[in-house]
Amino acid sequence: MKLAPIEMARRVALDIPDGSYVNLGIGLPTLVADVVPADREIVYHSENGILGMGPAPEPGTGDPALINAGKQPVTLLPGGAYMNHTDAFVMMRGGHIDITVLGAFQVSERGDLANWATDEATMPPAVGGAMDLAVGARRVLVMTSHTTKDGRPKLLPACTYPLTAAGVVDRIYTDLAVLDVTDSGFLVRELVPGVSADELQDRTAAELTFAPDLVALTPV
Amino acid sequence: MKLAPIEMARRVALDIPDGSYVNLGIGLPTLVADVVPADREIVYHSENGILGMGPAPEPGTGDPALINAGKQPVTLLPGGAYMNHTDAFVMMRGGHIDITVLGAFQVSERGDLANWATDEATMPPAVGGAMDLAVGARRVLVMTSHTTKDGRPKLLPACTYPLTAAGVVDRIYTDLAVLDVTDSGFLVRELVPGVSADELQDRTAAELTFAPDLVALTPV
Amino acid sequence: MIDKRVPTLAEAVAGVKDGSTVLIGGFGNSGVPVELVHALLELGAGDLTIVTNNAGSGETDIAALIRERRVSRIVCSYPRSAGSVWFEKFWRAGEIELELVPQGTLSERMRAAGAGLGGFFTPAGADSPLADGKEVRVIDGRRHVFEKPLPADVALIKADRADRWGNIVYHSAARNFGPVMATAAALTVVQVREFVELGALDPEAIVTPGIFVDRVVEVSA
Amino acid sequence: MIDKRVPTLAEAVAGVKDGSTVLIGGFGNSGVPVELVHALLELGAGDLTIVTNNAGSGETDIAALIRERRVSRIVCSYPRSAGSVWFEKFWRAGEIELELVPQGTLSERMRAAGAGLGGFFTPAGADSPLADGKEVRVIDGRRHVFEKPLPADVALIKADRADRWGNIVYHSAARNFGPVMATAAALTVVQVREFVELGALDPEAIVTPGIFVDRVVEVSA
Repeated sequence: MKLAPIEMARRVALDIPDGSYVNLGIGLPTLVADVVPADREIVYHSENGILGMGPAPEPGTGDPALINAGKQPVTLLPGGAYMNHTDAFVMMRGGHIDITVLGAFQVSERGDLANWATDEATMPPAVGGAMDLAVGARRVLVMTSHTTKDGRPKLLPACTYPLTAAGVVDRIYTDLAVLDVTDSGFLVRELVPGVSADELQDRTAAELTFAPDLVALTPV
Repeated sequence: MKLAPIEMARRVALDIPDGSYVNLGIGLPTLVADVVPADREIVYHSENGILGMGPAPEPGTGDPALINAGKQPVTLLPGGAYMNHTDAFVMMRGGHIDITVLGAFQVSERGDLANWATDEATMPPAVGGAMDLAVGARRVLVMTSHTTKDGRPKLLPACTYPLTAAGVVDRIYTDLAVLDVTDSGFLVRELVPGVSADELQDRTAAELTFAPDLVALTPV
Repeated sequence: MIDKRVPTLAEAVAGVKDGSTVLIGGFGNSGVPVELVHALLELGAGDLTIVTNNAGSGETDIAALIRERRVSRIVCSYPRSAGSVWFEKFWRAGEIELELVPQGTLSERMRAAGAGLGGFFTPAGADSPLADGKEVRVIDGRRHVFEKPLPADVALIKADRADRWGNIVYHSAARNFGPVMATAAALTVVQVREFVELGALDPEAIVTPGIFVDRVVEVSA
Repeated sequence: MIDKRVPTLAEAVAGVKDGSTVLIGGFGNSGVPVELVHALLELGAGDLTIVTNNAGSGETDIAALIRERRVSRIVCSYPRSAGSVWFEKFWRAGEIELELVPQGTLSERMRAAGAGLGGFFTPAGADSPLADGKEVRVIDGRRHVFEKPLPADVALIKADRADRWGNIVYHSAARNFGPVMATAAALTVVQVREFVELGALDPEAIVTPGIFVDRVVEVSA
């Protein structure tokens, strides 16, 4: 048993406090905005110059110029603002974003993040705003499947892919567990029911510690 | 015979082409705005975040917050814009101001400018935006009396006061002459009638060259 | 729900500690957050480092902070003015430390702090004694001096209108240092003439987005 | 009199030379100055260095410039997209050089050029291979990489309205790289939906003041 993407998103959403300024990375993390509890007022930031981003417009409506970092149509909430790219990155790199949720190829037990390049050389490299976000957000959450599609571990003693940034990841939400990056490596906080500690360790290249108050990661 | 301040300002104004972006330093240079030929459209910049500054308002009218770098009340012309201090200095330091007219304590024959500090230590030092303007404006014009009040030369082989910036001055307008800073030092272009070349040299510490096509600097 | 509005000036400056670095907006008398500075005076915090363009004039706001011996250090570009009597008196007596910074560098150092940069090279001041003791590097044939970010504990700013998210617009040349100071402080406090409803400010024209603002307080003119 | 309005797209891009560095605004399909890029294509200038966030998509604008072999080098943060076929083809063939720059650094390097700075230290990328060959310095315990200004010969920008002084306002998220690119180029050209009278734009809300703009051209939607 493992969590579906929307279940992972719901778990991440629980950790986003009311009033947070949040940047969601492209892909899986964008699901989070759809499932944040309705009583929380969250200000979403997009690197292309939007603060206070709202959901996708009704089909056939909306402003074609108003897209998010993943180039999908979005809206602006009351209280939202537009800014130029440079100022959008002042917010990111300058420590003004409370939380970013990012995808990952690999995360090391020291919190190193690799999420922009693999070791294949057939596609041109692309980086976007990932490095600025990773170094600048106050809290870096990673949302990823626990292993790659072909079952290789993504949580490692050290990343083998080129780094996005070193020592920046605070917490990881996988389809199997929630893990904190601590001074002594990965600390498992929550674990999906039906997966044993040994099974999780088997799917993880780095050595895991399990919290004394380990909680069941039950889909909500 | 020497030029009055308003006559100096009229001479400087002739060298400000239609369509220029101009920053006038505090003091004597501010006179220039009053005497630019009426058929020229000049955009005046002020370091505190004004582009398209207009003349002082009628007494008793005007916006108390709308002041120039010298803290005097001004107005905004149609087409003018407000910006924050950082962006105002992007314009100055970034080479976007076509012409600045500055006062000077001393100018060297290499175009070094000293206009912010003397060697007296009884008053606290103050620098303002002079250094950013001096390094950043495309053309730096100096407007100053030829000598100090007590008759000491201001145009020197080398400045003795702390520099504002080295090698930046293009042209100097004094109450006696107009001089260009060239690779071989001061070149006198225009000279007030009634002052001989020898007399001008006497009042100048650096060695002067006189242009073959020297022109009479007649008050207008 | 996000609501950065506070009802009183005292609450606006609550928690500012002795030894803080405080950015104070304004250029001459334009855009100075006079009421916030008076609230800071009332609060009693001392041993402050004040970062501001001018060193106060007359008997109010920054001059009053200096007179009441709350300021141990001032970082500014132009401390001298017609009425900067208190600053000059304490400066001559060696009781206040002055760090003189070219105005563009002052603003850019705060921007670097707000933008998460480690510093920058500028040609401004590189030929002057203000570069003494600093790293100087010739870049593209021109001398540049390395300048460090200037972060702060608190920023006190005057603006025109704010909504409950802390979005801010300013009034004419009173804008000056407000936007950059808002980015550079851990606690940014803005006094405004008027609160407006969320959504009332044009999203194309918001100058300081609420992300940079912690508290807003209304001060009637 | 100042009048930066030009009547045709051809006049808007006139004089752009072979070998130029050209900044092109836009993020994805938002804010791309499509008509100006097509005018540049028509003009025929080649051996261009293009600085832009994405490397074009489909068959129009930047993709067309690449397809027609006008681009020898591209500086961008995210060249890969669903339709970046022409870029990928030339990149694989080694016929186009790619300089990959983190997006915030790309924007900041243009700002440094426009702001007259000699460069800056940023933590972004300092732990990555993108810092290889660059100066790395530990500042306040964190690795930073030194990045240089990125000035250009020309900037092509899309905006919403302009007056004859070249004052510019943008439309929603199409603003993106426009304001910073306008500051960094020797020749800044802006296509707008509409010309307005001088004085019609709110001075509190002008995003790119005319001082950064050389030519404006109207392109009806």
